[in-house]
Amino acid sequence: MTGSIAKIKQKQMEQLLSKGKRLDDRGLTDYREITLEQGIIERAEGSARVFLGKTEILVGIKIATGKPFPDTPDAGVLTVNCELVPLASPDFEPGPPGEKAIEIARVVDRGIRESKAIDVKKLCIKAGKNVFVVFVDVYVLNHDGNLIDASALAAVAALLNTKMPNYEIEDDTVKITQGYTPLTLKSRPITVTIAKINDKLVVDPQLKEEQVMDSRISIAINDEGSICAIQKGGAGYFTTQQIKEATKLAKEKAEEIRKKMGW
Amino acid sequence: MTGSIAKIKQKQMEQLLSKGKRLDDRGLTDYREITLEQGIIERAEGSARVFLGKTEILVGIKIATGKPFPDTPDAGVLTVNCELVPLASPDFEPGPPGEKAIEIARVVDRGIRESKAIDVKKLCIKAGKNVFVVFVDVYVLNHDGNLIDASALAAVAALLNTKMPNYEIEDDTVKITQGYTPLTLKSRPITVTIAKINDKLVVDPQLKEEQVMDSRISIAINDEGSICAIQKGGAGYFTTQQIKEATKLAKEKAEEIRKKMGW
Amino acid sequence: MTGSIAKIKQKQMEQLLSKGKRLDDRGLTDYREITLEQGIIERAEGSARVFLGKTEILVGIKIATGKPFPDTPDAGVLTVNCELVPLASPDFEPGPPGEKAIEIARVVDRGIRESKAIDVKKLCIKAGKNVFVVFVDVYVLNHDGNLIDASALAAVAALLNTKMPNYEIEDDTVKITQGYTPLTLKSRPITVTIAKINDKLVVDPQLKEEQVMDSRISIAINDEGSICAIQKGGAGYFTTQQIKEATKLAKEKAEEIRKKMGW
Amino acid sequence: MKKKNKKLIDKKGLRMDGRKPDELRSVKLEVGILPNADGSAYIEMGKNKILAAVYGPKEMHPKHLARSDRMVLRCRYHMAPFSVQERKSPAPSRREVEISKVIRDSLVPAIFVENYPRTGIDLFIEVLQADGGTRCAGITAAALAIAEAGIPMRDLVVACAAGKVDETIVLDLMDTEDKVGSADVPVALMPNLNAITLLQMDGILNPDEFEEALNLALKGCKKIYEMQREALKTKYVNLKEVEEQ
Amino acid sequence: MKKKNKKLIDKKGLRMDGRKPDELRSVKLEVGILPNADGSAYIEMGKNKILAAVYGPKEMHPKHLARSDRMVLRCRYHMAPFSVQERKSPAPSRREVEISKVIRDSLVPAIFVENYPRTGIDLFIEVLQADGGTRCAGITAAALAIAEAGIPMRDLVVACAAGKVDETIVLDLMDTEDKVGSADVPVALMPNLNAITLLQMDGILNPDEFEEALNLALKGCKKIYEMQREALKTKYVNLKEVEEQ
Amino acid sequence: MKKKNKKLIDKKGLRMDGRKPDELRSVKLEVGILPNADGSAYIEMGKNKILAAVYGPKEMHPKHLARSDRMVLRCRYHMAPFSVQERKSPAPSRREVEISKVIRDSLVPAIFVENYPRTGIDLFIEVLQADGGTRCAGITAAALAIAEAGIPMRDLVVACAAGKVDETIVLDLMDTEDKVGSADVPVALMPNLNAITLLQMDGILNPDEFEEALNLALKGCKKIYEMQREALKTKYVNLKEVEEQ
Repeated sequence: MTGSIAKIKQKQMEQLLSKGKRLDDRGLTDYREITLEQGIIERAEGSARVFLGKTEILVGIKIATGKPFPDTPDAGVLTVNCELVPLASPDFEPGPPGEKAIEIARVVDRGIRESKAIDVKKLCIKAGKNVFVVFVDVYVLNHDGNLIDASALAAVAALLNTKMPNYEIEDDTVKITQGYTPLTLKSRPITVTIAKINDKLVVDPQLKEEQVMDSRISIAINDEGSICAIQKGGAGYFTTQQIKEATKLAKEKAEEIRKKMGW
Repeated sequence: MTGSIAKIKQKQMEQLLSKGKRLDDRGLTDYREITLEQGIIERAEGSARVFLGKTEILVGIKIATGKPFPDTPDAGVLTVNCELVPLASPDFEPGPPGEKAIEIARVVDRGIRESKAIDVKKLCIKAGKNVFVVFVDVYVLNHDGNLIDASALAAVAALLNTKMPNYEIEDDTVKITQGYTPLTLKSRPITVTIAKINDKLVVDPQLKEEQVMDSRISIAINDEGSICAIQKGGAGYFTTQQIKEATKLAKEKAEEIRKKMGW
Repeated sequence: MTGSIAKIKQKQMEQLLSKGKRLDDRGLTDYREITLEQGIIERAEGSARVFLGKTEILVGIKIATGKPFPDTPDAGVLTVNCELVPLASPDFEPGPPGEKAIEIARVVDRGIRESKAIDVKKLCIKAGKNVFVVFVDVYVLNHDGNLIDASALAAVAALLNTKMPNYEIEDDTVKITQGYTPLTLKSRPITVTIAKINDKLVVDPQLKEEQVMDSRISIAINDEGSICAIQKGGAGYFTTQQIKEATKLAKEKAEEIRKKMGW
Repeated sequence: MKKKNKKLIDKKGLRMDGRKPDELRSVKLEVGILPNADGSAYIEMGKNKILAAVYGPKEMHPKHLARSDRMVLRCRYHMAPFSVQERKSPAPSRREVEISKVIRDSLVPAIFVENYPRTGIDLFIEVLQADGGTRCAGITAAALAIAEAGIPMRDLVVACAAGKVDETIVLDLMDTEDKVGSADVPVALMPNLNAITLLQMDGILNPDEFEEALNLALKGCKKIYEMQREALKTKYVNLKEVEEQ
Repeated sequence: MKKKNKKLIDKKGLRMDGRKPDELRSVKLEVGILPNADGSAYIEMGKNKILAAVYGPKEMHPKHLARSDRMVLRCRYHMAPFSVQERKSPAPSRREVEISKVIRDSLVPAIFVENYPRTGIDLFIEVLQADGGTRCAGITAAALAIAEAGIPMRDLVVACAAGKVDETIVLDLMDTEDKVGSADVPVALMPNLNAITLLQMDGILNPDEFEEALNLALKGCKKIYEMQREALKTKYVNLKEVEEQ
Repeated sequence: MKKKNKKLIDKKGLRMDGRKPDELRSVKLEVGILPNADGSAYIEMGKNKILAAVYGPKEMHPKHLARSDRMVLRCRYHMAPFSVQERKSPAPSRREVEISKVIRDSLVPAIFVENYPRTGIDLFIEVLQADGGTRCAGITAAALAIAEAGIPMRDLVVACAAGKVDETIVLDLMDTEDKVGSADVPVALMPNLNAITLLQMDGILNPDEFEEALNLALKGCKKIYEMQREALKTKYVNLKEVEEQ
């Protein structure tokens, strides 16, 4: 979008917002429609697909055995990776993850890790030797804004759908055996992103809104309603008052989604 | 070559071909002169140099010990790599192998692997622990077309020339000992490439022919005259009839080369 | 600097040099002021900062345990790396080390390695299994010429300041224990760089001199006054006579610096 | 490496998943499912699940890749990390680089590239789940994506493999048959021009077996072509319905 | 992973390094220390030792990164291999890529980027020694470097973290508190505009605790801002003295 | 690391391969052996087998590398994976990057680069088999390749090493002498201008030993220079014969 067209679009959007309206007729604090499917990739130990309006995210979980980190010998490993797959947008290019993909992966990771959703101690097979590695691969298939919330939601849904391989230890070697045991999550964090456009706070920005927003804040809320991760983004700022408003909004919207998901 | 010059060249070539002639006076199904030298790199466990007209390929074989792949614990490892060395052509640039080099390596690999030329079980030292790794490095030194056939031939010739290090197992560790044992090949696959230019099939295209060809097909033939690998390339097509003709031609030319090589 | 300005600068410098003078009033064989601080990075096992005029180099030493190289199972590992940190000069760009940084690292490495400053046998913990790895990271913080001498000096100073972790071997595993033991150096090589500008030899070229020099020669001198490494650089040449002069000069200047450093 | 231990064809002549030797796996095709792409398609073929999307025609970027006498097709075949048994690194493997090249070579003959000099189109094929024959299924979906993008084509392109397992020539090998069987012959076809645009072979076949496999693969291609046409028709009927509303 | 074994606050309510919960570590700021850079600053904050340098404004290179409606700020936050306990590879980690981005987003709001279209500035932050809170200390130094480079700013930017250790909300976490504590909230502020330009959180806080931590961090920012002003003043007094000689 | 166990000089004062201390290995030189290159040469020096090829002068690509006041020489010294005892990864090592640089610096003084502004030449040196002294042998071959490409030169460049093994100064060290010996001094010379364009040293030599080694290396250079001239003459005699046919 060239600068001048962007400015006209921004004007229109601002006029709408000043009346409490948005491009797609949503209210300022409404999410777009959320659709969730789990288990669609049978090859993966867990998977989920989330549509957030036209934004489409597929998350696949793979389980491998590996070595623990030296400083946490009795803990399994959680690895979150995000690919902005080039078929999802004319703006995505093939190649290793850039700063945008890395930010999404790290914000999703933080929500899961800090909420202690996964008990990493339970992923330990033999302290210092063998642990389970949980690969969370976030695959963006269509980009229409708010990739963080959709990715975080799909990641948790895929983990809820994950089956861990059974195993035996025989003469110091790990042997994977028949069958699976479900992975249990201790928390189901939900991340809510709020954009600031022309000094208004709007929930779940679509792509066109992201293109004109001042800044955004993403807040992950755990089962108890506490905050377990925050990320401010974008080349703008928030006032203290706006931060307070945003955290309140995030808590409400997270509860709403939690109810909808049945979590 | 700019588009217009290419078109004039193509015209000339097509006129020749319609009379059953080629730029260098060969018949449509004739190979250029093939020269083979073996053992010219004494440092390598095996080596061979092939001239196919002005195309020059050097293959060196290095043997190392390593770990088997987890899914084939009792099999050694074969690795084929191809470098389009920048001194071979103004079109080659330094850097990691691109799609052209990768295709050559993989087609050479397929011919050797699928013909079961190497008994990978015999490369196993201690199942699950130590195996021999056979590195086949294809080095293109001058590019005048048909790199696939010259590379495949040089690779087999270098393997026929390869000596495996002797070893002992002492207290679970592999010790390389004095002397060598020749590597025995169970098959000597020969790859024949046929280009389609103006609806004519020509064997062993030189560079100028490759620049105007519609497409090419490379067919590897094992000792018994069976097909053990095929690769179609180029932005054109073949009819079913042409494929049949090509496979017949490939079998004939492979036998001819096999005889010439004394294999 | 564009070509024409460079030529005017060069003329000025040459006129000065013909009178035995330099841009900053130094004599042809004078070093700029050298300042050395050791131990400024407490987190590192050793560190030193050298100012050579406005050139600023920080070297940090990290010690890790690792495996020896297969061909030297009873020797520790020395690794020198150089980063031309982009904040040091408008000409430095972020990214992996280029040829300039690699050359500095390798010349610094050679001075230390060839003078046998570090007894790598003493870095062996258990032959073939565990050794200490000494990481010497050369960090260029401001570039005003003669990075090689400043880097080599800072590297030796940082090694002189290095404390090795104590350890015990228990059931075949290495356990790092309390306390440290100083690393002792068997030699303190000093590297002297001499540039040739308009057929004059000048010691310790500053950046403006490097930009117009024909070539340079860097000579490392060990404690006994022997030469332990040489590197000629730059797109010019030296006569045999100039080489002899340069080695004599290098020996004198190295002794001078050695005295100044109290080494 | 091909192993021979498993029994791939039972006494009744049926395959592990109950198919007859010349039977295709179930195929599901959808056209136009990715809103941002200029053209897109989705294929399920057995347990394969693959997306293809096209962006373009557009100016080539970087410019030096443009060609003054034709459109350039760039193609990236890529597998999702979770599409296979052992997690695959998202960095392109040598296998993916080669397959990207042969897929490109299989599709270019169908496009009037000479009519659109200096332009480029980007084709992305993402394997979400792999079950043998992904390159063929990818080509079949990609041709639909190109068609949906409105890029003029001489013909569609459709692909299918045949091969040999337990001494029998079979159609459309699934993963285990591909790995344990003795030969695999992927083929791509422009069905109305009878032009073969992809042909590869792994394994060992004598010339007669090869011809049999090739013919069987071509038969498979023609069956899938009917489904391709159906999928395009469905798409445009749906489109028309939407427009008429 | 946060562990809870260590006692981070003693019976007197003091922290491991003797600080009170709302006490900053000692801060040392210097402006203009790298001769080649257009602007530079050095910060020590506890054991953190960090350099920041600015090159520009200048033409963007490569050109396609320039923007017709504003100045582009590029930012690289990087840790020296010897800055941490285990040697860090000099190649940028994912953590460094993310922090580079949030630091850039924290500084851009303070620069009149719209007044300098088509130009760019490069900001480099090098962590020579790390002790918790490097991104905040880096921002504080970077703002001074930008100011010294003469780039017109709406306001300075200053950053500080607060967090929770042993059930207490504390200011300016050092390394162990960051690793073993239960939450960390780094904040950047434009102090005269009262605008928060960086906000992140790790760990778990209920909404009240979060508000308390945010307010404490903002208090910390304001204290450090006074030191920033002092450092700039010192710089320009020195400069004046030099000029007057 | 230099080890001292092996006896490198026997009682008669001869080296492991029977050479006297001041004796060169057998050298074989061929000019113009790669048809596609603008200039090329092949050298065997003991067991070293090395190819050098030149492409150019030509327009620099990418353009921003061109220089308005001179020709740019790019140089890549590279070892084949099979050229050494343990297979070498084909990716350029730090050693190869450094040697590429010093080789370039050793050849540029011989070329009238100032006469061909904005152009570039690419020099590729491929070590097919390595046996100590590859950089010197590579330079000797490269100078012939540049000459064959018709690029005007002030002088040829020729290179040879001397060093110290078992307390003796020796000429032209082979692999074992290089690894086990106590010093190695590679030197490149423009023989008619008496100009040293490459000089490196590894190991320990006192100033007198160094001077002795340098002088011996220069003697070696002059001997090889005669062979270079011979090789060029042979090439052009052959060429004349071809033309006269």
